[in-house]
Amino acid sequence: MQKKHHTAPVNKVMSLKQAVAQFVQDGAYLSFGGIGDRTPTAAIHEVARQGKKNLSLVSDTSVSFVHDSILIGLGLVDKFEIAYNWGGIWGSDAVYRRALEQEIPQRIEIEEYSNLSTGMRFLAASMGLSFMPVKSLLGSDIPLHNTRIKIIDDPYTGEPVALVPAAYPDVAFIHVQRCDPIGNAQILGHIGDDDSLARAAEYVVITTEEIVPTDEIRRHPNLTCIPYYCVDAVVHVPFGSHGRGCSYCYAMDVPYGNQVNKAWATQESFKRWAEEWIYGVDDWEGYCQKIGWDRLIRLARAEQRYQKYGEVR
Amino acid sequence: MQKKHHTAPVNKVMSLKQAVAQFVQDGAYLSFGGIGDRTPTAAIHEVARQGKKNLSLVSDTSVSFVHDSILIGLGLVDKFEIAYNWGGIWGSDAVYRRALEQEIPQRIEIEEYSNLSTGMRFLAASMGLSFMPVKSLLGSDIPLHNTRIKIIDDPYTGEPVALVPAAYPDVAFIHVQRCDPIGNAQILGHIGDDDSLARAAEYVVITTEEIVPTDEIRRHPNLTCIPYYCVDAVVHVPFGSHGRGCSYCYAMDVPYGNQVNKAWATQESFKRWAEEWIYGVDDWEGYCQKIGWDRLIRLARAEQRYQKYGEVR
Amino acid sequence: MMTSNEYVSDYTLMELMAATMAREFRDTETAFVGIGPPLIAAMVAKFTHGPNMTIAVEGGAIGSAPRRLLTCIADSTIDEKAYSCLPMWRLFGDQQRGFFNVGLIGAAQIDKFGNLNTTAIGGYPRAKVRVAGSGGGNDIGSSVGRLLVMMRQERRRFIERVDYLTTPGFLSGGDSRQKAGLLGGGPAAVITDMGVFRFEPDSKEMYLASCHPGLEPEQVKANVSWDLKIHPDCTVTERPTREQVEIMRILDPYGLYLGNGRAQMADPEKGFDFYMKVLENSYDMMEQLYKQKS
Amino acid sequence: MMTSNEYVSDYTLMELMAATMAREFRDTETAFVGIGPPLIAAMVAKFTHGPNMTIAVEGGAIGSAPRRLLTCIADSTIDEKAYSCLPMWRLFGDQQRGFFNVGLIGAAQIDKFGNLNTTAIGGYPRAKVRVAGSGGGNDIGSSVGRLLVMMRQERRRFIERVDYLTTPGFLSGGDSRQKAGLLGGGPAAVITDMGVFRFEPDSKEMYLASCHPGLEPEQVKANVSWDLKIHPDCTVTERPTREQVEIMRILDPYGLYLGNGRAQMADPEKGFDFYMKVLENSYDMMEQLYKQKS
Repeated sequence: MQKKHHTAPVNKVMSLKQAVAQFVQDGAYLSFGGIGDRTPTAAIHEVARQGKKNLSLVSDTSVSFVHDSILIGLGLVDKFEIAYNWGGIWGSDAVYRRALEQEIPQRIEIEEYSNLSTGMRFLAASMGLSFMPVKSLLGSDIPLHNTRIKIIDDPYTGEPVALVPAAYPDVAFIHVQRCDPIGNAQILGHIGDDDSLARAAEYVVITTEEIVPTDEIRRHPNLTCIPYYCVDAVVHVPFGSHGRGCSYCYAMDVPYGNQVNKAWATQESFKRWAEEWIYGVDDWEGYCQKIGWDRLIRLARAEQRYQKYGEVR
Repeated sequence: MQKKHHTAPVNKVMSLKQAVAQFVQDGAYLSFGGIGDRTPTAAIHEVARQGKKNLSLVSDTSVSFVHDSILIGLGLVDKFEIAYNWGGIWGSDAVYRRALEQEIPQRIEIEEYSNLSTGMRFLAASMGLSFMPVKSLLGSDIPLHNTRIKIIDDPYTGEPVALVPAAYPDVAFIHVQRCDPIGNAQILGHIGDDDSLARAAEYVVITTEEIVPTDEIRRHPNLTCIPYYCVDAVVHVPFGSHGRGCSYCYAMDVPYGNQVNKAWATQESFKRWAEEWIYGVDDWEGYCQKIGWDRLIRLARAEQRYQKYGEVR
Repeated sequence: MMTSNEYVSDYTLMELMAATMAREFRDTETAFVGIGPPLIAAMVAKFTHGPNMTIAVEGGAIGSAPRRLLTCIADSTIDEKAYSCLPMWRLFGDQQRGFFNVGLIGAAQIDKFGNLNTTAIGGYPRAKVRVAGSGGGNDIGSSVGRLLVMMRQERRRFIERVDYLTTPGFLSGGDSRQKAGLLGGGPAAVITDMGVFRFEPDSKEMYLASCHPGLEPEQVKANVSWDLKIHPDCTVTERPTREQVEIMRILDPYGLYLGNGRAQMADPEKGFDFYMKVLENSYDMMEQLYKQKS
Repeated sequence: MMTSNEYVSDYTLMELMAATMAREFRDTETAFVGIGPPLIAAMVAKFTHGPNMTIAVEGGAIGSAPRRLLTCIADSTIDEKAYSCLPMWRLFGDQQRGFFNVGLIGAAQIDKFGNLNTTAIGGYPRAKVRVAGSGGGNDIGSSVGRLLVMMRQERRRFIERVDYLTTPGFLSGGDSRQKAGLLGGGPAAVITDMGVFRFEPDSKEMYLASCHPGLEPEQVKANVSWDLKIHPDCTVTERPTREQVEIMRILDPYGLYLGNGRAQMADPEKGFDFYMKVLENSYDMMEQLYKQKS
């Protein structure tokens, strides 16, 4: 499947509010990138703040407290395609459990894959294909409950092989360390599946720690895993992954996650948490203010003491 | 298909003579990486020098005068799987034409693909798969003459899609700008399909402009597109792509290619050329001596005046 | 002090599990491990008998040398001094190709052929208890050379057939795994807080290979819900060495993984300061560890 | 001097071809081009009406700003100041996904539905004349938005049906291309040393759209071996502007692509010095061009 619209090398800088308003429709099929690291939390909060609903989500590894579960708990999600959704070190995700065990706040349809097969779904779409073969999933219960996975006899070897369908999100949000105004985005450290996701989605919103001049991008062309032609919006969002870390920029805020985990224990306290942290602020700047800039700077120092890109410290 | 042998993070530095002797058998299925840039010419000369025969070759884009045609003209090749083999700016490749038009010095079996479908063959093998789908080749004569390409109805869309078989070379030779002693290889600029090829081959020989300490590799982990576990031998071969360029290291030697082109006009003069330039020297150092170090240094200066990695000049 | 191979007796059960697991890794191997106790086990192996072992982590980093405590598979510090950071699909593709000798994961349930459940307990899709889903588990179980499993021993977790087969072990035993088209070698060992389990070469059924010190095979068997086979040579699990325990305490001085350190971090008042202290202190301690061990 | 849009008459045929081709590119487009005259044409477009056009080259570089003469699709200088350097499979995958609006290639033969042969003339696999093979041609023809073709006009090259169909044009015309499952838009224009050809919207048959200055349609038709249709509004090809020609002469001052400069380089005695001079001089000239045009 080919792209329906064409992205030119022009200035794409806008606010997150504008990007979400412009690209996300009710009923959209969304994906939020990152792999723990570089979670586009600011974007997720803004989608929630604008009350976009009846969403379908597709993710590879979603670390709940800063990711897809926020939208699930708010009742904005109808369908969820996923390999892994959990709290990581923060433990059990009560919002997710309520949704799947008790259909609170509503029933969501779930379609499960593994990490590699999800990666293959984005890789297939990144190249305009409709499927990709994979040697995972075989013999497991995953394809029994997900009829979009097809187990076939490999036409070359005769052995069983699984096929997974391409995932073409309507909009992808990807948080990166640096991007120029036309959308050439560079990721340092963990890439996740974002190289493929940026190509798979019809519209791509990059949130970035730093907007750099194009000449800075040109110094390291091999780092630009997302060229401008994939990108529709460039949004400057420092600390846009707060809670999670952003390699070479700031460390995870583990105690924050612990607080959130606690707040999510019941649907009522989850809602209060959302009222306070999402709806109670105007935008991500308001959120940062509320978290405290001093705290954010300490997280940045903790990261940069160990890691500086291009240096061995 | 999984790897049959295991590659550990141990010192793999050896001579090119030793690497070819150890890994290349008569009848082997070989691939030489690069994409014009970073052609592993030194390795090709050494394979010729050791008279390895009945070879099968698989390449994506082979720029003849420094690449596969050398082995074809010497009668060492039985089968050739290829997307493009020609002289580029240097023009018509008389050796290749004689082989295919007149079976001189011998008949070679040819199996043709396009660039993308060859890339998909290596990508499939890099992940242990046996095939990959592609939306090229359809409607063309390529699959009519290559029965390993299968055109099927896409199981997801019902539309026609081509499948191409994975390519698992016995040995791949890849020339890079820098590599550490255990085989972590970094490519600057053009990558070609070498990220996939290094994973697809059973044995991988890296020839490198520079052997750097592992700490230097660790400064830029995102540049290491070939991790040590792909690699069996690390060979220090400065100017190992001479004739072609090596990004950020030295420019192409266009006049050299013109001379070679002229020398290849007849099978007799081709043989004389090989006697002089391949068999007439002991190794690549001997070849460089013969080309002239001053000439090589001028090519390095011409490149580095324009391009220095990490700088915009 | 750090070179002592003598056995100790002042270890916690988690430390025993991690030390036992560490022994499953071999030098020069490439290991694919999850975070938490599995990573601690792999790092203990690297700092003792496996100096040439390489650790790869699902987030995409290979051969890193982090000097700060890792809090998840994609904690930024796992990039630190990495040989390579690959896209995740590429790393998992490398595993499918067979570059990774050994992989280590956990599970909520296991059955007698080593199949794992990390998805749902009691029904699907509407589960009685929902857990995280496959993540990389299914991929690792499908393709890695040897699969290692680390989990808690409870009768309701060790069951005849998992409620949901997330990650293939030996499926229904015998050659069923191979017939399904799976490439990897399947489970090699399961380590719990009670013992070590392995698999019969032909039937592929799990058996008890050793009991942890102080336990009898029958006690372990009581915590397994099928008729567990006990190997005739079932031994007592080797205790941790002083060196192993010391390394673990440097890697996890606040018991975040192997103890109760996470509770301190959750304190709304002092949690953040405590966390900053943990991060900052780990630098010097781990730097020292690298120096001693290289 | 560089801003003049007036037409000139002191141009070579190659310059006319390149200038005509330049007009096929549109501003803000992403173009996938081969080296030599195609690249010159694309760069002329970029320096005139297409400042926001991006050039991607098969070797993997996107949006580079080379200040040294390019000698092939993977000449190292095409990395220079690139936005991105991608693996080749990724770049071609991007094309299959539809990121590239327009692609420009050459061919040894073309037929009346715009199918191209770059593989073999007179038999296969044992050909009378063997050429390079598909390279990226088949991929670009299969998936790019609009395919542009630049080639020499000869009766034996413009034939009813190509000897070997390397790159799909409109196959057998009508909707046959779409039925074959191909994603791209197919050929949009063919530019030769005699004229410009386009394709009928329904039948997809090639027709003559314009003749180069000084030629009559019948003269062009005599160099085509099928019964070529001539558009009722067939015009005279626009001549190059002064600006276009001046840019071309800066890009290729020694006529390496558009003239006979390659012969000088082949001189065994003086060729290398000449080549070094070409490389070194191009720096300043092209730097000037970028400055004037940005």
